[in-house]
Amino acid sequence: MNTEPRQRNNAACGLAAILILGMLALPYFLSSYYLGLAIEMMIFALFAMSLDLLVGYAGMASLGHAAYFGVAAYTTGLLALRLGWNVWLALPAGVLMAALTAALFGLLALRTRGSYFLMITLALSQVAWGIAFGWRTLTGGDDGLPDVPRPALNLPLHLSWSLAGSTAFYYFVLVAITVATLLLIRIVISPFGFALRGIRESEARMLALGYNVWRYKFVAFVLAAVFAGFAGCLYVYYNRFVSPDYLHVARSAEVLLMVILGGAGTLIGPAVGAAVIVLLQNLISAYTERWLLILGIVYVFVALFAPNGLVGVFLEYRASRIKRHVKRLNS
Amino acid sequence: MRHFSIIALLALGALGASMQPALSQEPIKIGVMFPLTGPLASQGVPERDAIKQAFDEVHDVVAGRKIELIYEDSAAKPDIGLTKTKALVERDNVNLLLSELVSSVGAAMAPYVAEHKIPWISTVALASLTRAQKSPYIFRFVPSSYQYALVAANSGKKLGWKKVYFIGWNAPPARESYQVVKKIFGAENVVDAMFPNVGTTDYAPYLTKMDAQPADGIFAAMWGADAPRIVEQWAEYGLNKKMPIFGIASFTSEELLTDMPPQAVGVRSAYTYCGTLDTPENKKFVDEFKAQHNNAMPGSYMYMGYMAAKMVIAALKDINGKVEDKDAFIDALSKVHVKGPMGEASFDEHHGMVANFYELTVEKGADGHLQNHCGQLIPQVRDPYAMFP
Amino acid sequence: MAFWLIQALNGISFGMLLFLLAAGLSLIYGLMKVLNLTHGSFYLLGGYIGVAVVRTTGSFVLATLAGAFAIAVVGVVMERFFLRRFHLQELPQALLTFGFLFIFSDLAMVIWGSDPETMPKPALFDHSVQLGGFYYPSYRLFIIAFGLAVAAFLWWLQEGTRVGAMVRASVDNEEVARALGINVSLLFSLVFALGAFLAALGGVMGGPIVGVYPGADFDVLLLGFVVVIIGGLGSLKGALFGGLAVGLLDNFGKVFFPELALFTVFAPMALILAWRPSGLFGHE
Amino acid sequence: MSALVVSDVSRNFGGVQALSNVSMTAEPGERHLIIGPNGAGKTTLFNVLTGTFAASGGSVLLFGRDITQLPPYERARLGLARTFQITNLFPRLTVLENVLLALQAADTSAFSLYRRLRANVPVFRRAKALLDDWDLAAIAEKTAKEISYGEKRQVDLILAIAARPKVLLLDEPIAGLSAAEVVRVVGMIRRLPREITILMIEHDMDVAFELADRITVLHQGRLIADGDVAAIRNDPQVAEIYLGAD
Repeated sequence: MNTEPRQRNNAACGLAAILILGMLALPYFLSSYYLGLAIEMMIFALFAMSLDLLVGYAGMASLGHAAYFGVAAYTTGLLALRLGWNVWLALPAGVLMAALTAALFGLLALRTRGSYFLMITLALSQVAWGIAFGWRTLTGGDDGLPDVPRPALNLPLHLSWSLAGSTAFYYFVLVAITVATLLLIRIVISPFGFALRGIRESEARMLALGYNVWRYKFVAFVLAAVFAGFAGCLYVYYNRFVSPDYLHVARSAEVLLMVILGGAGTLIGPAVGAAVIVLLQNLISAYTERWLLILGIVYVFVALFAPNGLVGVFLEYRASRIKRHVKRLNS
Repeated sequence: MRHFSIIALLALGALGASMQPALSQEPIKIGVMFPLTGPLASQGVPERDAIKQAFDEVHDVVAGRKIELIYEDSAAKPDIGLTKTKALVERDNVNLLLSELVSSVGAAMAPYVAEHKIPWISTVALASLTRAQKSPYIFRFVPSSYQYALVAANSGKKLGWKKVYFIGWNAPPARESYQVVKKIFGAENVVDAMFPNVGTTDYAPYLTKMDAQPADGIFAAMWGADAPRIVEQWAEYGLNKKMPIFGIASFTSEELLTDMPPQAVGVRSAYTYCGTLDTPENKKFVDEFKAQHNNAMPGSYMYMGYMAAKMVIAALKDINGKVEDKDAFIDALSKVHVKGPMGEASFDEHHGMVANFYELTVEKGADGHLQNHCGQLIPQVRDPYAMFP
Repeated sequence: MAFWLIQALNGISFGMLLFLLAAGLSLIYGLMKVLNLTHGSFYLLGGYIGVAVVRTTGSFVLATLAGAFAIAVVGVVMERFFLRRFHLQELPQALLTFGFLFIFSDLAMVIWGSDPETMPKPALFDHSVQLGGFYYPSYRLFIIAFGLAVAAFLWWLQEGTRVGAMVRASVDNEEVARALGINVSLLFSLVFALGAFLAALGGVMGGPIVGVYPGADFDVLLLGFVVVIIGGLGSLKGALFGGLAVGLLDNFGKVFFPELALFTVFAPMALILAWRPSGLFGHE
Repeated sequence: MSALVVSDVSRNFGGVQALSNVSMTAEPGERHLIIGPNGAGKTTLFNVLTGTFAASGGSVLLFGRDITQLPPYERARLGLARTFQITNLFPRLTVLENVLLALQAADTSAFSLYRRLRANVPVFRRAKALLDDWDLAAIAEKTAKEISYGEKRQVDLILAIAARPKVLLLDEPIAGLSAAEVVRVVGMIRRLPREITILMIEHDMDVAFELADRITVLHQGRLIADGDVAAIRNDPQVAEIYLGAD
């Protein structure tokens, strides 16, 4: 009975190892375009996983998560472009700004619940979008900020590793995303992450048990923004520009769909959802103009046949197999 | 589990192998990206079609080499547009790009294109493409905002306007147009300048504000669905009886006229295309386009797509199809002169468009539909670099 | 003085259009707890059908009826065959209704192309009236009157009829309503159809002002959300006041802070929610 | 010192007076039953005691400490636990995880972001021991939404006592249970350590009279009787309410 989860852990570790090895080998197989696509998939995977902390674990569906992605991207982009800050300064500054924005928005948004929370996060993110769009002297308005430089990593001992090439940048992103993902996993399996699941299931009970629910939600809100901001910073370095689209509600909706499509509350699910949507958007459109239609049909089909998301289907299948297995052993 | 990983690695390998760059000999690949979905698809789709039309005329063969057009949808979003441009360049290995009309997408593309040294004939009216973001590989076959706004402002001045309003999109092309109007009329003579967002549905508050303090006329710098909408509401609020509109750039483009109310008769603009111009080249262009588009008239966007393609074809002919020699192609393109529906067009020393403009007035055609009356020709208009650096 | 009156009328007429849209959104949420993201598509498709009918028949009334009833049918189909399976499951609902938003938006593009369409005004209201030196389009006055009439009708439907009583009972407690022998599943379809009907009505009636164009579904959905959230989800009164509030905020925002368009709608929305977490007239 | 002192507590909802000037006291270790017809304000009283609703007036003392203004979670940390009238578990978590959450609330590591949950062996052991102790080990790995209604009520009770509260509020713990389940749950309540003060809302008079040391009767938001079992049995006003209500 007790060994079973451990076996599962071993399998998961094995899978993760294979995945990481495969990812490490990727630049030797893929052309620069597909490598770029892989970078994009990783960045959006992190973005979606950060939202999963809210949606899947704490049960707080946010429709304004792009705000933190965008605020961080603008901060990093502006500091790199205007003040020439290097990655070691500009990137943490972007993440910090995302955290501060989330702390401020969280104070307002956490007064609401459910659909109202969905909507107030939307409204707040649109306010942030309005600032990015309207404050032309700082943000460049509609056209955004082009020509953000791809950084060089200035390591100790005067080593400098230019990230201009796509392979070098790929490895940079791979390392960054891996570290961020490990941290997220750690958070999710910590007592804190466990308490978030409790809050998702029943806030009233958590209060009655003595949990300071607001504090947990607030920290989760800020943490989710930190990881979203980190993804946004990577994205600005990858694309080398920022525009108000980064924090538009359409992007928030997109990342929420990634989470649901892959399976909320599983962490791996949203990453899969992100990969699927990025792939679909880029591959279908090469063949047909009707990619919106196809994406829409995919959403409807997943909702109908995998209401708990793509990974949800897999988990249910495995659970049913284990049950059958146990039954067979018993008989 | 082990089996799975081996298969996965094999699959990855196969995927990689199939993605090696193809030997570039046979067809000339041209990447054509426009917004094909969303609000700006109303310009993006027909402009792409007009590009195709130009290549159809030569049966997709130039200097003995087949032309292959590869289409992508930018969705009018800069990051999507950039990713799609990368797909065209790095996946499809296109020889050149003939793309886009959205300024934010253009701004995001420019550094990438310059860095990867891919010739790009841009149909984005972004002044910076031949200024701050200038590159030998970027050509702009569309007037810059300064270029078209200057023609419009001068034409307005000629009408005897003294005091004017300016209303335009909260976006760079309209902002830059406002700079021009301010310069020509003097800041004190612009009663008010208003910048509603792209896609604003209700212009009533702005119109009522103008109504409260009339001026000689209104300069309007918004396009797509927003142009007929403001004209509709301008007429609704009776402003058509008080202040005429002078549309900047493609404000009265033919495809937008079908959605304008009858009161649009008399609305002026000054731009590079006039659908009713009686030249054999224009007749051919219009007839062909109408035949393929359910009898719809082509407008200025389609004209520019069509002509940009013709410029490319001419330059390719000049270098005998050897598009792999980028420097030769760029050189040929910068020197090419093509006689098209509106007369001759070429590129200036910064790779900006040089072409004929016409003063246009909306009128009722013989069939009862609205059309543009081709007024005064303003020949070979150049981008005013010196005046607006 | 007349200037302010006109500006207020502008805001109110726009607000009435928003009310048509938001009333359905709010009713559907109140009864089924579904945030229907396809609502913008109902508006768009209604508008397109209206334009098509008015082009062939020339009748505005016919166009309104055709658009609204056709979309009501679409609404019933969506509710019966799709949404019903996900009662109270927020996340699959979001995925499903968003999927339909994409599908309808692209289908509309296939059928009607990408050109913006403007709905011609009915001949009766195709003129302007003079109000203290200003011209004012009579169609906008008609919209205000029509919106108020719809509000009154919905009010009567909700407060004065048996169906309304059943809906209120189901909103309060679905279990109890079922136990009382109320056919809740039929009510769901009815209310969803009514919501779709109202949105499509908004599309046709709004056609002459706002226009019908690719992307209108998304624009309008966003504004609809703001309205129902300010007013309070599930409240008819909230949809009316929310619609008027957003219409006026938008209008005077454009007058006083033309640079900040939309900002003047979203910032107050966030503040209202922070002050009253379930909207002005909503209750948790 | 009294375990709980309620003085003059009122609560209104938009003009409706759900509780008016209720005062009562519970002594340490007391089994204190709260009865009254539907709408008497019993659950409202619990909600005011636990802080789910703020009191419109009056004060609540827990072992002499004024807790009237404290948020619910702080009251819980001071040793005030409750069960819910409508069972309120964590439906998609297993029963074991439900108990773990309850134990973790009192654990100092609760807010740790980085420690691994499963590595917290003592809490884990205590959770298992608790389930063993109450004969629920068999359902430990089932999710809370899978188990039977009777089991849910038992788990509800275990969550409330997991953190060893000083005062326990039970809101109709046996409502809707079968006869056999009632016996089991009442048995559980009897087994609870004597030092825990228990306030319990109950409809079933037989059960109430059997368990109670003291009974408080509420009617229409007012306290109308307070005393030991015999006193309440013989109170004419109480009899009238119950007969009248029937």
